[in-house]
Amino acid sequence: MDFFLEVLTGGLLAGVMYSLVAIGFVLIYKASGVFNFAQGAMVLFAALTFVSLWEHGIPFWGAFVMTLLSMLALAWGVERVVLRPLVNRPPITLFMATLGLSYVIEGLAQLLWGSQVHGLELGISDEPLEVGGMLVSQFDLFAAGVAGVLVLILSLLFNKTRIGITLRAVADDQLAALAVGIRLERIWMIVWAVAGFVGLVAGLLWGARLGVQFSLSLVVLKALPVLIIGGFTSVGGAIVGGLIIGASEKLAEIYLGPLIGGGIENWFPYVLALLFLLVRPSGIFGERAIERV
Amino acid sequence: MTAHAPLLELQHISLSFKGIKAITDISFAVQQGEICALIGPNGAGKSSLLNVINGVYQPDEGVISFNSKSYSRMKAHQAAVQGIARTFQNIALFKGMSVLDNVLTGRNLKVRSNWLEQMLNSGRAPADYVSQRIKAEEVIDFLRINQWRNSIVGTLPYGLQKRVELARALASEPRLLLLDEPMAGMNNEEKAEMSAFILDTQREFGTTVVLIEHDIGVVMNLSGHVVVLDYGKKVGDGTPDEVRHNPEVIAAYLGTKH
Amino acid sequence: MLYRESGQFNTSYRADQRWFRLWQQRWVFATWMILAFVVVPLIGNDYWLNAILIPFLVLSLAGLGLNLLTGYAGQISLGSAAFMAIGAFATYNFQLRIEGMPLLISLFLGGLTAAGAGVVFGLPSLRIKGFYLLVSTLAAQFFVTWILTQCGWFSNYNASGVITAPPLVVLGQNISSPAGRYLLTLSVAFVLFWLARNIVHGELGRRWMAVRDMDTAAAVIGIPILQTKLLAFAISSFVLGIAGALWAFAYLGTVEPHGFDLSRSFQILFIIIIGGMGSILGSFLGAAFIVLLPILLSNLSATFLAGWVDPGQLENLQKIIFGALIIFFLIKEPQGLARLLEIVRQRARVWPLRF
Amino acid sequence: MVDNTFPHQLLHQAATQPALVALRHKYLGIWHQQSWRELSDEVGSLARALAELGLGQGDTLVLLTYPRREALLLSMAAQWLGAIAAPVDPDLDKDTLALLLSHLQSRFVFAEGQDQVGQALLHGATRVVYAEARGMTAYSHENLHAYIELVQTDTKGVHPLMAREQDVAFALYRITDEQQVQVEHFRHVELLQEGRHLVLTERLGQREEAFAARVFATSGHLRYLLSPWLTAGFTLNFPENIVTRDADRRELGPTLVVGTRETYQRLESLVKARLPIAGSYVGRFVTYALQSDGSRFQKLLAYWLIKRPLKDVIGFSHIHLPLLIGPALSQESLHFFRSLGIHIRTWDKIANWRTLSATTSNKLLAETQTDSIKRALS
Repeated sequence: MDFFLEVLTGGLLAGVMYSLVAIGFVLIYKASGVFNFAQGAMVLFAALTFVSLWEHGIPFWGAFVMTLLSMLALAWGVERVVLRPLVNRPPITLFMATLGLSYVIEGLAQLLWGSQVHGLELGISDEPLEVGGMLVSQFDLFAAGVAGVLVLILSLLFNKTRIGITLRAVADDQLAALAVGIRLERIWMIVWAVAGFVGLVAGLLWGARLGVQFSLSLVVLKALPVLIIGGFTSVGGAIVGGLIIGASEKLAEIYLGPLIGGGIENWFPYVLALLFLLVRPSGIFGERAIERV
Repeated sequence: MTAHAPLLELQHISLSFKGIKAITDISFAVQQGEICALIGPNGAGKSSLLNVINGVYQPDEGVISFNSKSYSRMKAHQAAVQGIARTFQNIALFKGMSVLDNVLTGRNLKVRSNWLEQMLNSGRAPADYVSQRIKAEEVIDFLRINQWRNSIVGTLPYGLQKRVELARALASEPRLLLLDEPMAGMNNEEKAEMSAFILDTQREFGTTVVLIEHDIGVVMNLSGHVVVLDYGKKVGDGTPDEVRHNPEVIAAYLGTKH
Repeated sequence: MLYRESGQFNTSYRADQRWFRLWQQRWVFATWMILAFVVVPLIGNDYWLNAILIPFLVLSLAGLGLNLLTGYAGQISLGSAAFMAIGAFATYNFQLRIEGMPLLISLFLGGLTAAGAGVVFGLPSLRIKGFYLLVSTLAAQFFVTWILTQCGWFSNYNASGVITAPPLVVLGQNISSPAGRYLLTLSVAFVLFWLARNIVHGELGRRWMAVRDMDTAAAVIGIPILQTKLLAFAISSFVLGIAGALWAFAYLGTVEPHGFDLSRSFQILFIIIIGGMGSILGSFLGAAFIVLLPILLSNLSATFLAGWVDPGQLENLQKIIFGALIIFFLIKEPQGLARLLEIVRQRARVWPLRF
Repeated sequence: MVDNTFPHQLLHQAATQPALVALRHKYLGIWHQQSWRELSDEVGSLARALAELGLGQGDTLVLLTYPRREALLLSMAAQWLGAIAAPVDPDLDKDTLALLLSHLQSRFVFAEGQDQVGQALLHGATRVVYAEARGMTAYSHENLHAYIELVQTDTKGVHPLMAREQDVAFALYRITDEQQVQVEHFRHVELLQEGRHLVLTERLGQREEAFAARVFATSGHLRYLLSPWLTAGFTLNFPENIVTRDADRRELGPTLVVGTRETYQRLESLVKARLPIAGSYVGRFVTYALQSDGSRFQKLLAYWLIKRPLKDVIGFSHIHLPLLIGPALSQESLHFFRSLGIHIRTWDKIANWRTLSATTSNKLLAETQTDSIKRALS
């Protein structure tokens, strides 16, 4: 039983990492209805930029701010070059555009910084810590803490600031938002920049875990089932979804893996998400639209 | 009054969305071969009622009788098989297809060949195509859209799209035709043209028509039977004259300006 | 029109349904076919056949498969490569395990196996739509590569899951030469394109497009949605399965499950975005583009950028260019090269007038 | 020796070239063809049906319709019985139409559809044949007869051919500004002579494809389209309807177009409106290519890149005789068409051909016909 709890806790904490990627995704989907496949590429881009700057001797916070600025530039570019010309196109077109975008960002990141693997040492020991009789990874706890802080910051941003309120207005009704004079382009840019920031945080944590390399961009594939379970439009959903996926993935790996062979973590979350979908076609927290004809 | 059983009869239909009542206990009957108009202010539940009749929405309560068979839940596909066709308020055409292809899809229930025959272009497929095509072309001719036969529907002006949508509905040779605001957004000339098409349809093919329309003048000319809804309830039911003089109706609808 | 179409009119619906309405089009088509079937095998060198024409044909076939599902029936999929893998491994096993199994029959059965898998992974499409459906196709993608690697039986217990093509024999003829493999691929592609063309111009094709354009309206006019969608999954996967088998047998010779990973699925999606969604011809154009662009890029950089850019970077450059092109096409011409060609044709039809 | 009436000519064509296409019309998206044999059979049964309805020598059958093949066939069936066909444009305004119909006082009317049937019944018609069934269930009138019914009455014996060459074949009515009705009568012999002359002069054979959007519009159409059609025995083509005529002409690619001034002016403005904008590259190229005094190279370029394709777009690729009837075109328009390589020929009733006797022209005609048959066979 203790072992079970330990696995469960480990899974839940790992799930927080998935949530981190998913949150950036939800932000963009909420504000602009874009299913942003390039979120993974953004994580890669952020992590690679940061680590390269850091390796060039720039201090941590300097590198952090510079990376943040580059994410801002990226958001600006995406808004100008991709989103604006594609305004009012069907969502599926925008999705495919982000597929293209992910290629561009990945290519760009590696063209700029090379494609070798960089280690990233954030100075947090990965030694297990004993909490209530269970071994818990210190790093995972840290990551969970960071994610918690991030969610707190984001909800403050959304609920207390002017920008956040306009953002919510846009998410509720784009046309109405336009009618009261909200400039959609600016909102989009801000959202993409915030998503870039979330991507940077996720990139640092994931990078510290896996090393900064191309496979970071594949974390988007982990985030997808999280989104499906949590719903595309709910930050809370992304957290819960991440926890569910993380936990069940670990449990499946431990208890199911030996029975059917290892390496099931690639597809298991998808099958889980699929089962969820069959029961609730819009995820747990997603809004189910009434079809109007 | 006719002695026949009505073609369509709604009994105590209620429908709600997330607890909000859209339709409350509505009953009325539509006789074979008549044109029945549903009128009422916006949000009165007219479109929802059409959606209930052809199975897009399932009512919470009530029974629909069509052609002497009763259903408590009608599925969209089932409605189509029973001979109910319709058009939509916000044109629901297949925008990427040509006019001809749209009309041909209206005949999908009449197609006798299977996809293997179509794929190999053999067996029943060629003859089947020709017979469906002729029927589709007849509808195209009937509604005078010959010159746009091969145009992609999405590129046509609004009024024409409305006509193409009617064509697609007619192609299925329906017994009951549901028209959701067939003349919305049209000028008087187009309205007259569309009215003529609807009348011709009813006369030529004996099709029973239930339509939603806001233009009272058009309704009074076109239909022999008017049902008035307000806030999801029926407030009037009868011939245009009866309805015109019904005080409840005047209060609910005719008296208010839009 | 630079060619004259006046005086060519139809007196029957059969004639109106033909592939090509004008004799000029028929003539051009016949010329292409003679070129492809007779001239190319005679004069094509091994490099052209092996490195360009065979992958081009296989990829256009794969593009066709996905185009049927996504371009015509409107069901987006990121699992194309999984169905290719199923086709390849199934064909391999039919060849391996049934004595004297003719190659073409194995190909057909391989396609059928993929079609069956397509139906299974297509089942959720009734309840879930749009982006949510991506999950189902991604599940197929990951699950299939996993099980093919995991389960040794599929690759006849090869240590790394690699399958190797047996000698290719059709009707007693060994066709393992480049020209032979090219002709096999071309013939299979020809037949499948012909069948696909009949489907999309027939009732089923109309139903697909109806479901794609407005599924509520499609249901209201009596189109059986589930059946229509499942047929799209099945037929699309059938074509993809055969493309996968040809990829393994006629193109590479040996292949492992990871040869059919997610990036292959993306590649095929890109083929139809660039070539044109909902266009048979688009599958060809997109495949040609995807096959030729890298070759063009590496030749260009070899000439102009020699010494400036190291070969490793070239791949990244290619990635950027592909991505940018995708975005460019989506912005400028969402219906791809086929649409551009169509615009040219429309203009040419009324030339020198403007409309 | 062929008698000089429309129905006789029809029978003659049916006897000499029964299987060749006489009429082609676009309907329900495809072109339907009818051979001379089928055509004469249909006219024969129509004649018998009309006779049963009481139409006889000297009566008038009013054709209240847009041009359509049923009207053409009915007019020949009426002439078969010695009656007169009187086409009336249904686009005339209500008052004019009322005036005309009450003046005509004809019991026999062919009315295209519901609207025309209504008008006909209003003005005392007692035998109305209609083509379009739409809306007809509204009238439960025993005086109404569907065209289809007339054709389908099984042919027991043919009604004797009553037409004589001095009979009036067509009567065209018009209303003057003073609200007076004027009528012009056209006798078989006269129409056929004029048509025959056109056939001989322009060397029309039975391989011509004539395209007619408006067959009854003017006397010129009777003289230079219907009459040559029956004498030379070529194919007459009807578009699907008047709005699709340009697309249909292009599909068909006629060799013979019979048009009025308005026809050509319409075509000219249609082309001019769609030519590339004058300042653009393509526009400049078109202007350059169409300059009549260009070099040989320029002419070659102009022909292959501009003139030939442009002619195809307007359906004049195979044109052999673009004929203008009635009032003349302006020099400018003539010049425009000439610059495209379309040489419009003007025909009107002013030529000095009347000196030709009917018999010589008949003989000449027989020769050209054998010529063209030989050409067709080779």
